[in-house]
Amino acid sequence: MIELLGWVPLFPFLGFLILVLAGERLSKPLISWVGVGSVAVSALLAALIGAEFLNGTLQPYHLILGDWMKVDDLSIPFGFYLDALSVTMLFVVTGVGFLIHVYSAGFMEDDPGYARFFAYMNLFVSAMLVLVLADNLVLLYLGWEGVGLGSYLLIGFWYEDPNNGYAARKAFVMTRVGDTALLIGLFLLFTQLHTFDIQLLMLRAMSQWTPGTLLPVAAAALLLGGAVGKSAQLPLQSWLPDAMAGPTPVSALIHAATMVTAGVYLIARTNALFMMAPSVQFVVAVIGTLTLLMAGCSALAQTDIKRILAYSTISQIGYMFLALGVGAWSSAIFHLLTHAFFKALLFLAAGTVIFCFHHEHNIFKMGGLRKAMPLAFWSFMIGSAALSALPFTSGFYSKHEILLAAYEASPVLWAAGCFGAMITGIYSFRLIFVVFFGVQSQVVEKSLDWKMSVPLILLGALALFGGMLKIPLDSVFPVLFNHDHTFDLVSVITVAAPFIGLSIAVLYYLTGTFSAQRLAGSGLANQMRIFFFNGWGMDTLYDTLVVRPFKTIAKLNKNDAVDGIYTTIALLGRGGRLMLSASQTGRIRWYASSMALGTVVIIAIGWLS
Amino acid sequence: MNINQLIALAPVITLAGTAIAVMLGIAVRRNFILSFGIAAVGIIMSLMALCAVWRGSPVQVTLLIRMDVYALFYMALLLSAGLAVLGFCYDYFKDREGENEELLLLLLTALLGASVLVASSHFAAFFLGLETLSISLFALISYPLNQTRPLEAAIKYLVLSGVSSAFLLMGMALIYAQCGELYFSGIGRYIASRQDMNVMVLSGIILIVAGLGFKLSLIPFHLWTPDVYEGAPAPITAFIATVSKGAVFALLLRYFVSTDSYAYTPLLNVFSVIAGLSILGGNLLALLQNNVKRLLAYSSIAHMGYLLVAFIAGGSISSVLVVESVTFYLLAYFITTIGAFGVVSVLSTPQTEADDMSFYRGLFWRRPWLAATFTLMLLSLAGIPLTAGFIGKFYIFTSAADGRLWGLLLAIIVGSGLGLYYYLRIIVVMSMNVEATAIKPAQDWISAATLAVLTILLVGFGIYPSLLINIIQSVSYGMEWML
Amino acid sequence: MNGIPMEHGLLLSAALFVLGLIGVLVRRNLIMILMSLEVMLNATGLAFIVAGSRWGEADGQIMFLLILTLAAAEVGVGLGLVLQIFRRFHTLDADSLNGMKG
Amino acid sequence: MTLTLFYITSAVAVFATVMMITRLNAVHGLLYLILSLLAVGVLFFLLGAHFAAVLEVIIYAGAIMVLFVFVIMMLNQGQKTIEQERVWLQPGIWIGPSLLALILFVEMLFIVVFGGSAETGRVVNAKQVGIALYGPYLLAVELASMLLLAGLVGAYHLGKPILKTTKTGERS
Amino acid sequence: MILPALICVLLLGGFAAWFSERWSPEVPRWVGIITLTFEALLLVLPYSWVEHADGLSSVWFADFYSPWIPRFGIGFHLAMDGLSLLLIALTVLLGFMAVSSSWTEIKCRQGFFFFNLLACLAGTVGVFLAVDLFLFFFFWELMIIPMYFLISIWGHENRTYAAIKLFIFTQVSSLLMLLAIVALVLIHHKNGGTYSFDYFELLNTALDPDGAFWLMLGFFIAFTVKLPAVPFHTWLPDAHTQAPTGGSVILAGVMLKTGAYGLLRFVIPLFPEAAHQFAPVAMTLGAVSVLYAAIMAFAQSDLKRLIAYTSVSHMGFILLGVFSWNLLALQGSVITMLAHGISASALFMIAGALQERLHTREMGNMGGLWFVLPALSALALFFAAASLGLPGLGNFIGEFLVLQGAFSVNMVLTSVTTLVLILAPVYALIVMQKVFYGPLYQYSLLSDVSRREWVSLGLLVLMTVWLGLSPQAVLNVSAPAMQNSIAMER
Repeated sequence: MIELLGWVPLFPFLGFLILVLAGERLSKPLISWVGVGSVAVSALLAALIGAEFLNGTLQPYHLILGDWMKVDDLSIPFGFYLDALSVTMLFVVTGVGFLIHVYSAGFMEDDPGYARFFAYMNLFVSAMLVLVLADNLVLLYLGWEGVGLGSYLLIGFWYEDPNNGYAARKAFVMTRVGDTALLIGLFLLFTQLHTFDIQLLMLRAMSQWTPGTLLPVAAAALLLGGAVGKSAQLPLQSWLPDAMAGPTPVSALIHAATMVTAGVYLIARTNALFMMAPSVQFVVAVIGTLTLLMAGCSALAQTDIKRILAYSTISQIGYMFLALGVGAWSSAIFHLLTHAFFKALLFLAAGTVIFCFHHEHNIFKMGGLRKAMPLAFWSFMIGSAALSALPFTSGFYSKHEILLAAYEASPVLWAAGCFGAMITGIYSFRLIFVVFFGVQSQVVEKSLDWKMSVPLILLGALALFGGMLKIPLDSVFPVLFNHDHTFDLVSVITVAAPFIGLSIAVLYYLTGTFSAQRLAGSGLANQMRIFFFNGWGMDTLYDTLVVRPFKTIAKLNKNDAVDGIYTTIALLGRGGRLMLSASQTGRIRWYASSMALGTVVIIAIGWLS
Repeated sequence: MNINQLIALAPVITLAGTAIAVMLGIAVRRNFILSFGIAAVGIIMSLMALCAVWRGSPVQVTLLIRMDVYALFYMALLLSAGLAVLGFCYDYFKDREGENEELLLLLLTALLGASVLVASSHFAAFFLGLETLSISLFALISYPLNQTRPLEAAIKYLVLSGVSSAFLLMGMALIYAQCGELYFSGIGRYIASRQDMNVMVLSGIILIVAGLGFKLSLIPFHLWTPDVYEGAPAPITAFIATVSKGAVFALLLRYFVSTDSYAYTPLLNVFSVIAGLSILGGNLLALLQNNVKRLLAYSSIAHMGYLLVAFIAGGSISSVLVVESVTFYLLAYFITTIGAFGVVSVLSTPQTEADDMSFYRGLFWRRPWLAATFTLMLLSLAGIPLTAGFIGKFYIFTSAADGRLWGLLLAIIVGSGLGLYYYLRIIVVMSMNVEATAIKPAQDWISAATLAVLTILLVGFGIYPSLLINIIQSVSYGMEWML
Repeated sequence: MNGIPMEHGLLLSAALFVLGLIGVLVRRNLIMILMSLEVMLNATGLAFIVAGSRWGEADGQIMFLLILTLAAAEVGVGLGLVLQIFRRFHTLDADSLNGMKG
Repeated sequence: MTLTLFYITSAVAVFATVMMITRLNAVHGLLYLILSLLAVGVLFFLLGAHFAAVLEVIIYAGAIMVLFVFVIMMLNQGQKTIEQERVWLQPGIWIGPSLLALILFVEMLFIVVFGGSAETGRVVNAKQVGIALYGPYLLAVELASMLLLAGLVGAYHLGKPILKTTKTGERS
Repeated sequence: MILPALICVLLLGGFAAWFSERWSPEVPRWVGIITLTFEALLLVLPYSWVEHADGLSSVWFADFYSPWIPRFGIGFHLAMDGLSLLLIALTVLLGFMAVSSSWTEIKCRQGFFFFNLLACLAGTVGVFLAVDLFLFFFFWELMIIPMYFLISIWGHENRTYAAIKLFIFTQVSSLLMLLAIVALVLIHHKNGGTYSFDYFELLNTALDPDGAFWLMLGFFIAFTVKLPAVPFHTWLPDAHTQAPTGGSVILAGVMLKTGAYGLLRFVIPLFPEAAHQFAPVAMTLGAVSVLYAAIMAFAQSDLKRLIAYTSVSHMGFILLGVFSWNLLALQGSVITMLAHGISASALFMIAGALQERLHTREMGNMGGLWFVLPALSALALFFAAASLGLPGLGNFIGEFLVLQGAFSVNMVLTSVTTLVLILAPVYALIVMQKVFYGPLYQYSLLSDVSRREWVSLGLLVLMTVWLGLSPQAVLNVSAPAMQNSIAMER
């Protein structure tokens, strides 16, 4: 079975090709059969392969399909590499991906670009699978850029609105900033180590480089750049909230479950390199911490249901980075896995709300939906519980591990993480209380069909019980510490933090004991709210520092200053002609004078030289 | 004078005899076609005589004239050019009122002067040839008496030519006063026998250069050029541009090589300044010119500058390459210039001279063959491959690079860039889309045939120049042998 | 040998030459221009005679003879032109003959 | 003696030429020109070129100048032209060209002075000239005849009256 | 004999097209197709020699020599190696594209148009084959004339300016090259006593360092003008904007490659030391071109002008790659040449198709075209992705190899150049946004991609993907030539 690994990314790609070539000429059911079916086959295959692998010796499986390019000592194959890490990712991508595809079949039913949507989705899944399976960094980069393209296409799916296009471009360009760093990192690695094969690269790095020296630090830092861009971490995070312009399933798949975690995957994949660069690894942790705090605060101030979730995604990936930074590799991946479940669940549930509410995004225009939309409500409850890491949900296991590991590394990081967990509790339940409790203001018009409800139920189950999954990630990662804080203060605080948040949310948004309006009404707090709302002003910052100067310079120079050189030469020529032409007076005497003068001059020249 | 010398002079004598025959013909009966026939046959006979005496060359005929391969080749070139111009003259003048037979006579005397000029080995022949040419040109330029421009052009040319002749003669007199020789080789002996430069000889040569610079329309002796080109009838302009300049340049080169004047290095500086100025100035002047004849006049200034660069290289490289370069370039220049003015001449009517750019608007679609010919001529002037002009430019580059004249080469490059602009402007105008207008019926068969031959030669020498190069090489070696 | 230094003869020739040149450059009457031209040509003839006299050869005089020929021919054609110009332009002003320029 | 005569004649020649180029009336100018030519003729004699001296007087001062006289008479330039000439010959017009010519003269002065000195005055009589003319210079004579033929034909053509029937094809 | 035939077929076909106009204005384009088909068949023959070449060295597949101007040792010498083969193949492919895109666009004087088109291709093929420097220069100049006519007769509103600018830029720079060629030959003559313009003879000319530098500069300027690289690039946007689509295709796809070809074939092999010393400057120029043009492209509002600037940007990679002078970078340059030829041509064809339908190139007057032209938009998206360097497509391979090769030579410069990966999507996606996305602007009744356009653009899509996923076939063909070039230096 495992030999069929190459087919896993191929099926979605075939689906993409069929949908692109046939397009909207196919009937809708056929489109959904192709679009969903290709991912389903892929998921089935992945499940079988994964099962076979996990039941086996856990020896990594290396599949080479052929050469891509071979020049001099550079040799890049189309090679896939399967180990516990890729298997985890494979499950996430195909499994969650499949569910979201099913959901989409319902969600997008009325859209005129149905085939186009599934084509893009399939392309994305295919690229993502290449990303996680690639055995070398260039192939990984192919997938990496492929998912970027998919993301771009899907964010801008509803192209009539220029804002969507803007968001799509922003997403692509900002992640491209990171990608560029990644590519330079690739160049550096190859120039020094003469291979792109990830495993070989790690081996050579360990044998040829001294930890902490410039080379590993530089290489790791450049890879980190790539990861930061793709995973929307500080300082390249601001594209993700805008990316919510895409259809909601897209947000669930790309901007929650899979693509944005590619950075985490990359760092985990090249962990050996990061361990040789402790300073960079520490930076990873710091970035993660800062991001989780910053995004959490921003989530507090949002009113758009999807943007809340988007900031929460940034924040959760911040946790993963924190984990990576402190060396809790498997915890990071574990959180990646659980996060994929519950965040996909949350997005899809939000999608149903939006779907039934005529694309209304503002949570304050909703309310009291608990009764009208029970499935959505319960999905949200489960998702939010997992998100806030309430005990016995999947999120609890993963986040708990991370925080404890952070404590090992640095109590400050841990404290920040706990604070973040509290904020998570606040914003996630604020969302629920505002949307599902209170007075119902609008009538729900549509009902859900099975295509949308079944995935919700399944994901709900995974979000609840996903924590039980045991994936032998230790076969991939070095185990650095074994913690057994079974019941000490740290553990208690860690567990308690989200509950504090929950309580605050209850007080402010459910019982109305305190008024959020009043809190926000005061000057400083209001400014804080606006500050948080705007994502800490990062957009404005980039706009003033980079975007606008760039545009201004570009527009100023639209006619190409270099051309000015040639225009000047041409002008000089014209001027010279005018002068000379004026000498052609048509008068004999003047002409004769010129001859005389010429003679005088050339005699002088003849003598003087 | 013995019989051998007389035979060697056969081409010149034939030419002179033809002139007299035409005169007598006019006296007997005025008939343009008849006179044209006599003139054409005479030139052809003269050309045949050239071939006949080629084998026996070199022959020194008194001190004045030396019929060597160089002279014979250039005579052939000049006579061929004269024949082509004669063809254009026929179509140009056949429908015009007035007595046009004398034109042919004057053309013959002009050719005679030019032929003597290239064969001269003595100041007297040099001077007489030049002046016979000039005097004939005065009348030729002003030939259409019923228009004002030719008159204006002629008087300008006459006065300025007189001044330049005076400079030239003064130069000769100074050299004679110092050397006591009028014979080129004698002067060469004098120069070779002295280690130091004599100021009087040097200045004499400079004055001669000033005189010839006028004929070659080199800056700063160039101001007459556009006016005369514009004023003269198109075929005569072609004649001035080619025969007159070509003969003078050939003589200049011959003079310098045979008198060893290259030894006077200050002269090279003088020439460098003149050449640089001519290249840049000529091209700049032509830049936005809307009168095609004036434009070609300015471009001819630049071309003489290019030619001069190869000439200057003679100061440091073997004269074989220089003669070869100059000869090839001149030949290409002859073909091209005659062709270009031929087109102008064909387009002109007795009422109007086709020299304004507007005449050429959409020519490509009205008279494609004519336009194609003109385009090729212009491309050749610009030195674009496929045409003889390119090989010519290549020769100039080669000799100049061999002589390490980097500054002048740079000037050529800049000049070529400028040149391209105005040549292309004409081509652009010709390829513009216009509604079909009344087409002048093409009945100028002689001109058409001449243009066809010129075009074939232009492209032929551009693609396969080897044949011509072989001939020219024998010419340049013949020149070498003379020393 | 009559003791006239060649330099003096040549200097006189140069003086006449330059005077002729001034005439050409300054006068606007075409006939005067032609006359000045004659002065210039005559000056060069003088130079040849001086040089011939130095070497005691006939060449100088022969050159003078040829210059004379040129002068005659040039004056012939030149005056013919002047006549035509006067008929057509009704002036002998050289400066007004500037129909072509630029 | 000869030297003195030379200088006096030279002075006359220069004076006559100066007068010629400054005259307002063309006929006056012509007369001064003839004077100048005659003076040069004397100089030729002094320099030992007797044949040339005679030619100068007969052909130059005689024949060629007569042509001028004819033309001036034909054109019948009156008082009006003299007034016009007066206007034309302002000092401002003189300065530039004269300076230029002066520089040229200075240059020639240097040329002549630095060119080396020599004596002149070897007599070359008419016979010698004749022998040379019909010996080595035979071709020159023939060519001169062709030159004159060209001049003749040119002058003949230019001397024709304007064709009245033709409309002048003028362009702006 | 196949090598001269490659040139002659195109030339004769051109004349045939010209004269066939007498029958009907539709005939010339068919003549063009037939000629190109014949040419393609001819090309297959030498390609089959690649495997069976016993007589010749593995580097040079074919060779043709005939004396031409013996006076200067000039011969009609043609030879083909892998590089020439690839570029000629590209020329033929894009020849088809040019004919296809001119199919309905050219409405007057079709015969002369197709004559010029084919003559231009003939000149280009000549450039790629000539191994006599004089002959090379001959073709080099020759290919410009028909291009000049293509622009000045069938171009758009400002065609005269553009055509003359193109001509003057290339002519002046090529005269510098002619000067360098002549000087080189003269030095060779001084050393050995014989004139020769033969490439293989001149390869071993002993030069003093100073002289070599100036000679190299002469060649370099000519080629960088054609390439073009900043600061000699300004003719290109004008020429591209004004040219008819077929002209743009040839210009961007093939003609710019002659500059790159010249750098690869002549500059470095002839003057290895000088080129080596000059490499930092040249690489910097390449990097500046890449970045500067990318910024310029973003600022444009004229679609064709924008694409033109992207061409400058992409060709900068080649300059960078060639002067890095290692196998990776060279092979990358080769791939970039092909991939850029294909993708830029395709973009120009799309721009041309839009202009044919909308009668504007101004992006401000477009918008929302996806709604009415989904297929064309999708194709545009594909080629925009290719030109922003998406992995899996041809351009990426080239850029990646070039940058990887250059990185080992100059780390900092290459890293800076890599920043173009950020700028490329900025300009590529702005096109998508302004033209195809957003609300529909005015137009409603437009016909989407015709069958002819499907075939031609589809072929280009396939080629791009093929180059992106399986570049090895191409790399293998060019490898011996590139290895040979590198070996020459050592």
